[in-house]
Amino acid sequence: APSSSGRTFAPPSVRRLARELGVDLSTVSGSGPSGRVTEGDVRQAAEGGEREDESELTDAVERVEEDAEDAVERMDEEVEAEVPLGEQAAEHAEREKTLAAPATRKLAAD
Amino acid sequence: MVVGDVATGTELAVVGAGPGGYVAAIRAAQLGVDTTLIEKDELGGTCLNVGCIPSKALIHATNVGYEADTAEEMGIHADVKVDMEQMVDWKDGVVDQLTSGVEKLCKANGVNIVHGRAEFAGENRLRVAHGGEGQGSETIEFEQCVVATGSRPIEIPGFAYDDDPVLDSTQLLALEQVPRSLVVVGGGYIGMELSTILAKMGCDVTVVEMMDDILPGYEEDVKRVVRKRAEELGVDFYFGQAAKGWERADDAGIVVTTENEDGEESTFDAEKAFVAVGRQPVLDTLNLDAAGLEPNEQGRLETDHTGETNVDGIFAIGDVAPGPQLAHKASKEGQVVAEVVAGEPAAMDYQAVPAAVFTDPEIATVGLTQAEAEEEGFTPAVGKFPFSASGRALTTNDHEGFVRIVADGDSGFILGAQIVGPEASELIAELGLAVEMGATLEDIAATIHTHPTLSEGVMEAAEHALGHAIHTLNR
Amino acid sequence: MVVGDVATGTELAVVGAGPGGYVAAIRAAQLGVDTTLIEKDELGGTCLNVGCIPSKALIHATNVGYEADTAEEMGIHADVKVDMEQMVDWKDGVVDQLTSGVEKLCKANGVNIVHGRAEFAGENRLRVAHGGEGQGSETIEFEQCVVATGSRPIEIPGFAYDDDPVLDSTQLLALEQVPRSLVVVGGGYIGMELSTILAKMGCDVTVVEMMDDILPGYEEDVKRVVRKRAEELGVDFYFGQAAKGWERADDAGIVVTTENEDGEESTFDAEKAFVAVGRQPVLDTLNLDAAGLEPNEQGRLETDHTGETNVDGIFAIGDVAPGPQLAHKASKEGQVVAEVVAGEPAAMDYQAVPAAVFTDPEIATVGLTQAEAEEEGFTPAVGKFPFSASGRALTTNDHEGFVRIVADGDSGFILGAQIVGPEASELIAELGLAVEMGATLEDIAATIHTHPTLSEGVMEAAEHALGHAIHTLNR
Ligand SMILES: Cc1cc2nc3c(=O)[nH]c(=O)nc-3n(C[C@H](O)[C@H](O)[C@H](O)COP(=O)(O)OP(=O)(O)OC[C@H]3O[C@@H](n4cnc5c(N)ncnc54)[C@H](O)[C@@H]3O)c2cc1C
Ligand SMILES: Cc1cc2nc3c(=O)[nH]c(=O)nc-3n(C[C@H](O)[C@H](O)[C@H](O)COP(=O)(O)OP(=O)(O)OC[C@H]3O[C@@H](n4cnc5c(N)ncnc54)[C@H](O)[C@@H]3O)c2cc1C
Repeated sequence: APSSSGRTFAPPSVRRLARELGVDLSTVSGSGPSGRVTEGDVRQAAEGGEREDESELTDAVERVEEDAEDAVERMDEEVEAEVPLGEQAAEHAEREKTLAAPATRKLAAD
Repeated sequence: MVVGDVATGTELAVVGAGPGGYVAAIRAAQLGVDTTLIEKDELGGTCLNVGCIPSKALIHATNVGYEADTAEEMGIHADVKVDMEQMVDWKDGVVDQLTSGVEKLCKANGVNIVHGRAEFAGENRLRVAHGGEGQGSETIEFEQCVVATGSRPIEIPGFAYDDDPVLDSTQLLALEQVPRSLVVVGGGYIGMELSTILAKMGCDVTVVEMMDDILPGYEEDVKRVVRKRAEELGVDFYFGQAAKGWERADDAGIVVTTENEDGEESTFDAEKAFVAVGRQPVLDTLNLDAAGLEPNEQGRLETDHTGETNVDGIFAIGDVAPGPQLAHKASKEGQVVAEVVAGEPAAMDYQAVPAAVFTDPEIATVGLTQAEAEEEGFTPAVGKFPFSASGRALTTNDHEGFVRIVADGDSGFILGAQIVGPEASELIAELGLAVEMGATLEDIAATIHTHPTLSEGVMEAAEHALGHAIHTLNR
Repeated sequence: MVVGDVATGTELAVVGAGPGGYVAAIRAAQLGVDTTLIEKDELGGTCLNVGCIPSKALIHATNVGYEADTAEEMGIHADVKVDMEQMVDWKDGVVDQLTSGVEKLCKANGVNIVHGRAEFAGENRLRVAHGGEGQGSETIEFEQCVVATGSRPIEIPGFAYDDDPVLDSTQLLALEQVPRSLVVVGGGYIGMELSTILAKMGCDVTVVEMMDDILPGYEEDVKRVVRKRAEELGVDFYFGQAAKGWERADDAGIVVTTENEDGEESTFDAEKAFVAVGRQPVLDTLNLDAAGLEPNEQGRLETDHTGETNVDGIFAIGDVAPGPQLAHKASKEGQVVAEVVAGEPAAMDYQAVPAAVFTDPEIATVGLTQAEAEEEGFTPAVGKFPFSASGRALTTNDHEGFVRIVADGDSGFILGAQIVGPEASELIAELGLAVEMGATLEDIAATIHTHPTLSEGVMEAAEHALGHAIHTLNR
């Protein structure tokens, strides 16, 4: 949502995604620190529903879970892959969970 | 290509190959758009040929000599001579390298380059007069067009640039000898950048400015640092003085006359005069009417958030479009319009355009000042870090200036920053990213910054705004 | 304060006032913790007194002279003389200014400073022997304690630092005369930084290194740029050579003997030898047993994510704790433990510790390399931008090196970056923020970067990784 001054705070990649999905950023309520709009917020808005006040972290975890599912599917297809994809996805998950800005991590710790 | 009555066709015609136009052309070609780039002079435009690049080359070279010459305190004893002709030759080499690089990049990306002067011959048609004798002309039919014809120095009455002792920035950057003395008309950023290096080369510089300070638009405490350093270098400032005219003096020099608000005249002797009072968009030679285009009151082409003018399929970017006249703003707009032309969901949605002034020390800013933040309805939290408290700045014996960060007091979002001091132009990059990302004070404060660097000052300014700076007092 | 049998009490005792300890003390005091900082030498530790700051001061001063001396091409003709004694005096002045600044900051924040050498006298007790004759000692009882006693140069057999011609970094940084010739034992970052400036001052430098390259841990293409420049400066490298010993030669010089893998000996003549083979934690003088502490195999104190050792209430930070031996890592840990001590939910949760090497050109890195990213299971997208394509680098006549960005190929998240080139140490700041923020390649590419700056190279590297760089070819 826009701040008192009418500004919306969201990273450039998220702003572009909003345009791509036809989402009006000023109507999206941000779940990041201080209300920063995240990729997940925009995707949620695109799917219709106003997003609940979830943390960006939950978001990342959701994405990671999706990734992991994808990976498992892919693994089913490519059984002979050298590096077990499940393992890869799990590592991804670990990393993505922590790929949150310092202020987000602080929120999570509080 | 077909000549004669039948026109050449192109999906996208880009007029002007400055940092706006050539970037637009390359990006469009990358996206598969059949693109023609038309340039009447050298590729690279003002910026590469007579602007950003040559000025920064001379500034750097001068600084290398000047710093060594003034480093006794550090145990460096240097006897420095400047060979301006050689410096300008070197600078020309740098320019050549970059402009030929632009040509290679255009070709490698499949941009069709046409050399010549373009003007509109209809809503979908340009006529291009080729340079050189007997080169003739051609007509180019386009589906979409980007106007990127840039700007030229404003000439003021009484100071014609084709008079020998009166110089515009292009002529100044090509001087082969340091003038004994110079009157600089205009204390904007171009005037200040070039005054500073001429003073360092031993020229006796006097700046006359109509306003009551240098660098309009910058905050007082930022300007003060630069003005003070310039004064130490021997630059004299006269404010509230409008330049009226000049005449030759007995000693092969000139006398410049100025007038203050009350109509009182003053005179200034010098070898030459350098006029730097701003730049105007180049649109008058484009036959805009034919395309249905009309400049606004500022002489620019109004555009919407995609860069499109009021005529469908015609875009304007860079110095001919509204906004700050800066190369990186032109390039960004070039990228956006190229993507729009290619059908991508692009838009001019950046939060802020950073700007740098390459004076001594440098100034760099991005986003909002404290006052602007208040106007926009924020209750700003402001943090400051003086370079005099920076270990890195002390090790370079250059520790004037500061980093200031302006954030929203409620949310902590970074809204803007002002830096005056060493490497300001590079340090602003982190804050530009912060503004775009919606980073908070805490994000910057919590990010480890390498020691010893000037960039630690950015972290300290954020900590200061949060009330827990380590290397300054929190008050 | 009470003397004698009764011990002084403090909530927090910090042992060692380097960039780890003094920062921890200031931050703790800011948070209302009653804090005592104990230092046996000068405030500021290794970093301010004999490390980061003095080395960077000499590097900068030398560069000012060297750059002017080699700028004929740019039209700068300088005849440069270096007065090393004066340079070292100036450097000492910088150090004094910073260490007295640290004292002021400690006092202003309410830190209680005790001068003396501390050792543990129990789990909650330190004994402090005051410096100077007849100064006696005191006992300090603490609730919590931070061990921040830093590190000292490793001595190798056959090279005792108290022998005159054998120098450690502290002694080298205090030399009042440039040696004619120098054998440098060790091609790590301290060896390389100081070899580079000595070569620039005209010293004949030979580096002997046991490994097969300089700068262990850095990637080959990064190292190559620095090694090549050093060789151009006249530095000779001998790899696979372990230093065995030295003896005096006839001409008041010395002969250093080395041995390769096969046991073959080589000899190197020089005026002095500089040994820079690493630094070891200072824990042996602390009577750790008394507190129940024990160093690990690397001689460091293991800590958890809050910086706490295996003894409740005793923390370790900086060079005595695991991790890279860097000042900013020490300071960050200092801040975190101070917040933990004050009851805040702090933790060492940073993604990456940036690092810089102040060679010519500089190196700076943050986060993962491509190989590390692959090891962690990512499919990295890598973008590179050579400074030879940077307008700003060309205007400074210094355009070797590159920016490389490593991102996750799927999500675009920036994982790390390696920069070798001009101002690398400052440019890495933006990428450090990017890594911490979870910024993507697109976020950096979409952020307007000021023209002309080196930081545009960061944007271009991101664009390159995305396949749409403007100023390099996308392949
Ligand atoms: C001395 C100086 C220093 C500067 N320093 C900086 C700096 O440090 N940083 C910064 O960001 N900006 C700087 N600028 C400003 C910067 O140069 C401009 O903002 C930038 O060049 C604008 O880019 P552009 O593409 O809009 O136009 P331009 O660069 O002006 O390019 C326009 C091009 O269009 C061509 N053209 C015009 N009409 C026609 C036509 N009818 N047919 C064909 N071609 C045509 C011109 O020949 C020119 O090549 C400086 C300017 C000057 C003068
Ligand atoms: C030549 C050189 C250049 C360097 N350059 C850089 C650089 O550019 N960037 C960078 O990040 N790092 C650099 N370093 C490394 C950096 O100096 C260290 O990583 C940093 O100082 C570690 O900080 P610290 O607080 O852990 O310990 P230290 O800075 O070593 O401080 C420890 C302090 O504890 C005191 N102490 C020790 N024992 C006791 C005791 N028993 N009682 C009381 N006091 C005690 C010591 O006197 C000392 O003051 C450099 C080091 C050297 C030698």
